[in-house]
Amino acid sequence: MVELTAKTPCAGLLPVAYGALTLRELAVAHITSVAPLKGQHEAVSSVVKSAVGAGLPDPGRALKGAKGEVVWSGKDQFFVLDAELPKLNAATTDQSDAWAVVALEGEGAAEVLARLCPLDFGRMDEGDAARSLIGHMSAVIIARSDGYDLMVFRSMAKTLVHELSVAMKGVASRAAL
Amino acid sequence: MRITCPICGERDRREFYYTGSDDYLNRPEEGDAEGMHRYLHIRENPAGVTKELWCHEAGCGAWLVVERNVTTHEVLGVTLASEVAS
Amino acid sequence: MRLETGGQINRDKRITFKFNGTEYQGCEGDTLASALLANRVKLVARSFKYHRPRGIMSDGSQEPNGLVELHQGDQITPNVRLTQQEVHSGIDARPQNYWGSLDWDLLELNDLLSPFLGAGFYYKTFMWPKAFWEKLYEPVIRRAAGLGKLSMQRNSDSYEKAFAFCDVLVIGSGPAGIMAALTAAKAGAEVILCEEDFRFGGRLNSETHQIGGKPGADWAADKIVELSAMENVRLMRRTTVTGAYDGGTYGALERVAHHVTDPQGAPLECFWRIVAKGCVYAAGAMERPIAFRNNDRPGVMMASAVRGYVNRFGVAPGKRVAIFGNNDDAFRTARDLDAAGVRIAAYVDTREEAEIDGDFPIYKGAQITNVKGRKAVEAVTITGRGDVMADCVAVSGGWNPTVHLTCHMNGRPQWDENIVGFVPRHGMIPGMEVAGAAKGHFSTKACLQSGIGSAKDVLKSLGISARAALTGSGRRDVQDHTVLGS
Amino acid sequence: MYNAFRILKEGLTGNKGWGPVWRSPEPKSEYEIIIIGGGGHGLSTAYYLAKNHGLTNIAVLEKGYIGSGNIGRNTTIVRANYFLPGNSEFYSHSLKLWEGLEQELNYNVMMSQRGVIMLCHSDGQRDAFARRGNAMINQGDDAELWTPEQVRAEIPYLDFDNTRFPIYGGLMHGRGGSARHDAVAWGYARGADQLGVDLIQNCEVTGIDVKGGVVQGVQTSRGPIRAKKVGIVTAGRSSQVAAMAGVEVPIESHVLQAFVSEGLKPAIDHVISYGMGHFYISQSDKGGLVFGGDLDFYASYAQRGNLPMMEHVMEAGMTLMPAIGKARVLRSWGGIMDMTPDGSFVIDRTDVDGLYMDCGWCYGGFKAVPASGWCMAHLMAEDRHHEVAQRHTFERFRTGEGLMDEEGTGSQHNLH
Repeated sequence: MVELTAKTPCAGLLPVAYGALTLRELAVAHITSVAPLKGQHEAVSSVVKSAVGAGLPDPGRALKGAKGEVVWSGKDQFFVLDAELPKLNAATTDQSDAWAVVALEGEGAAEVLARLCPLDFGRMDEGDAARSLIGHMSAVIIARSDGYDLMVFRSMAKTLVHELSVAMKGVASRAAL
Repeated sequence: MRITCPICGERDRREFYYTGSDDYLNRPEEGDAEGMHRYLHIRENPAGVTKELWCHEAGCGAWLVVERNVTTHEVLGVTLASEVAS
Repeated sequence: MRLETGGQINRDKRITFKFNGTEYQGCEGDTLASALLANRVKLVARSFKYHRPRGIMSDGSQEPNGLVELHQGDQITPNVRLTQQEVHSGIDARPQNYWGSLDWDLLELNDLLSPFLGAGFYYKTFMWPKAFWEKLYEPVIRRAAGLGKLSMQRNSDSYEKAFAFCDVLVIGSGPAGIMAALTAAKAGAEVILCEEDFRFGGRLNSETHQIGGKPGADWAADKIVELSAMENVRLMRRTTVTGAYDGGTYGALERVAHHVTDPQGAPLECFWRIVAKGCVYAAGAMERPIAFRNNDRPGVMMASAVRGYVNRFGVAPGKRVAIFGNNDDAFRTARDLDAAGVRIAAYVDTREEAEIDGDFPIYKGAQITNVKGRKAVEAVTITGRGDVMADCVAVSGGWNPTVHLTCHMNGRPQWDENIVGFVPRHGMIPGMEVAGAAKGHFSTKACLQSGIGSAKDVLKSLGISARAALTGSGRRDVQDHTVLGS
Repeated sequence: MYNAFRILKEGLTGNKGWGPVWRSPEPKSEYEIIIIGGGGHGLSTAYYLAKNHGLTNIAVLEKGYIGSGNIGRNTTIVRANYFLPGNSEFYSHSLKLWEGLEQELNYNVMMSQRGVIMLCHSDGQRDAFARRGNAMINQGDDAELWTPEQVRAEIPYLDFDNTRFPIYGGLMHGRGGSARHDAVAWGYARGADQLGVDLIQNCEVTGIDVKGGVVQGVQTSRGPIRAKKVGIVTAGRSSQVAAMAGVEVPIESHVLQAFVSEGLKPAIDHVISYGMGHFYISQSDKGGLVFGGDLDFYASYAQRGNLPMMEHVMEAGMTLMPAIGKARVLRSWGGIMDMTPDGSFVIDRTDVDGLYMDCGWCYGGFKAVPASGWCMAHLMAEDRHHEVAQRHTFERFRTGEGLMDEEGTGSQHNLH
């Protein structure tokens, strides 16, 4: 049997830094998409809470628990990060390794994203989550204290890093003008 | 153009995909050939306020009924299609 | 010709640049246009069709003549306005649209043939023999058409796009724009102030008005300092708002690095999509030319531009300036030229009853009917007087509000008999209030008041009270101000 | 008569002999035929009614001025590179009319057969283009399948190293090209006027009089006008005008933007289209790069578009043609497109006797101007379809038979 080498989506691409801005890959052990069946939102939320330490958040929010994080990821849909889940009354899909997850941090992170994403980042607080576009890529965006966690499909990792690097370079080099 | 998604709030038009008149919510009975023709093809196409189906494709994924003045591009109201249909 | 004193330029910082193969020196704070005028360069371009000699006519983005090519190789950039491009070392500006040289353009022949090349002549001929259109006529026409040229190589410069959001977008930073921005910002609104020029202040930089006992340019600079200290204000200079779109979205092009020799990795330009809940449009006005024979000769300029070059750049566009106007505004040019020691060869006013006083020849109820000289103005013909020697003509036909952006959503401006010009109608762009000269208010005082008033109107529509003091700098605070509006 | 001698003579005598190019008559109380809409199609319909069928008691009613609709704002492309029977013979006929238009109208519409090339980026697309090219040749039109090397030799400034859209060649249609759009309107208007047609501008139709299922005339902003036959040729406003007679049509009106750069020396010789990026470009005789892309993708009557599609068009252009990056856009505009479910047009009778429609041109109306008028005039004069437009009925949507879906995207208005 051939031994395959496990590689993260951004292996060899990250980290990068421009001025005070940094971009690094985040290791997420598991990503599970959870879409509660009709009428099961509350029940699913309490099971998720016992497993993760956080229940299903309101739309546009992410909740951190002791074992992982639950991120709103669309209409009636959530991503459970890191934690493993018991059986739920929900449509669940294992999406581990299907997403490239990066952290954009440092002074000017919102300015970098403003070059790629049509969201008003001035209105996003820590723990807010949004679905939107990064360039032409569908993305999950989570606001953190010092920047943003960004998720796009794994196949687009290289494009994500490229687009963000160009934007970071643009923002960083403006300061020098 | 800005559209206020009932779930995500006000967003840029580029996050949404347009499908057409909300006629598409009223599928005719099986076998109603004339009804199917009208459903697929005939449009009132008013030069004023109309209702359309949009999908918040690059956002939460919800299907929306958007009431819009197509002469001014003013968005007058947005409802989840699931609420309209049920 | 550079004057001994005056202007908002740094005379200690000399910059060497090239135009049409010759090296010249300018100062920091110059545009290519002001630097060329300082070096007494008159002929800068050839006209599109008849290849008539053309000189610099204006002092801003409205410049129709002074278009040049910059840079080399794949970075060749056509149709750059001399009046907008800041001087920096290493610029090699090349004229466009001539066959031979700028001085001796063989296609000047077209000018002699102009009776046969009237508007639309090509619809009436070139039909026989049929094959000749594509084989002969069209290729010749195509070669003659167009101004600048593309390198047709892959453009290696970098550009970017970005989104920005605000409560109030203020377009233009003259007296109206500055007051609008201050009013909105002090009420706690998030403000973006866009200015096309590299210096905030609009016409205040080009006039000698005093505001609050200070020169207008200094007053503007002080207010900009005040605005820049506020966290809810974003100042964007070198940024032209290019379009108004649905839902309060505006397109704006920021020239990020055109003013430096080495961008150091920064993009040359950034295209902004600004989403604004409300907007104060204070883009000012443009001076109208007057039609007379040969009014396109190098040296015939807008009167406002002539005094703009004197006041802002310390440059006299001519040694003997003839002034031709039909309104009181033209007199400012005479006053400023006089103060700067520039000789006024003739002051010509179409009005018999005009009240003008000065130590220069004044012709009331008269007109300039012709200009002598081909590559530069040599004399003007004045009714009832004949020819008078002059090397520059300052023309003032009154002012037109800059209404363009307000028309982007199919609205039509309305005629205002008082200013004999078009002004925007209310509501042409949803959420936009028009202020200052763009609305037909031409006095500085009226502009200041109009800026405050328009900002208050916008704030009111957003539910923000204009009297509320700025209580916080965070964005959440701004949102909370909506409660103050009740 | 327009010719070089006249220009010379007028030039020597102070250009005082030129008069208005067409009359501005008061509307009469009755005409044999009324054409609603003074755009390209309406004017050519009136011209050919007079020229081919000897009917001159005709009024063209135009709400605005001649040239104020899509004929005055389009990307001026002329081509006959369609694939499906129906469209194929129609556009072939149109191109032949274009080729003689200047001599026919004694007006230089600056028809320029500089070649239209459609680029392909995959084996599948190249095969489809080969098939299309064969269909064009069978129709009697010209087509040439260019290799990547031929494309590189002719159009060296394309991005041949683009990994996403590698250039696998293209389908060259040498007789295609562009024409001066305003001149087409003016030429047909002058031609129709000289044959006795009344062109009535600033005359808005506010109602269509129907009695017992038969058209009687129209109500206008300049009073009622009676007519035996009425033709609706109103493009994006087809639904509203048809509704005045109680006629429902399979049309949704959408906005399509186009762009022009500042004037530049000759750089782009052909009309180049790059379907995978929904981008096409040509350079006008005046020097402006004229280009466009896809619909804005929402119903609209606003004659203006928005930034997302504008940005998309610019990005698509830069993807395949990075050499145009230094050109500055001078202006942009939006036209209202009468989109049918299958993307093909309608020239047909309506359920009202004597009321005819010429509509559903989607975003391809300009190249059809001569044949559209020719066929609409034929239908209105002879009351039977012209042979090259007989498939373009309303009925095809009801029966599903003979739909002409060139793009193969199915029956949906906004997808064509």
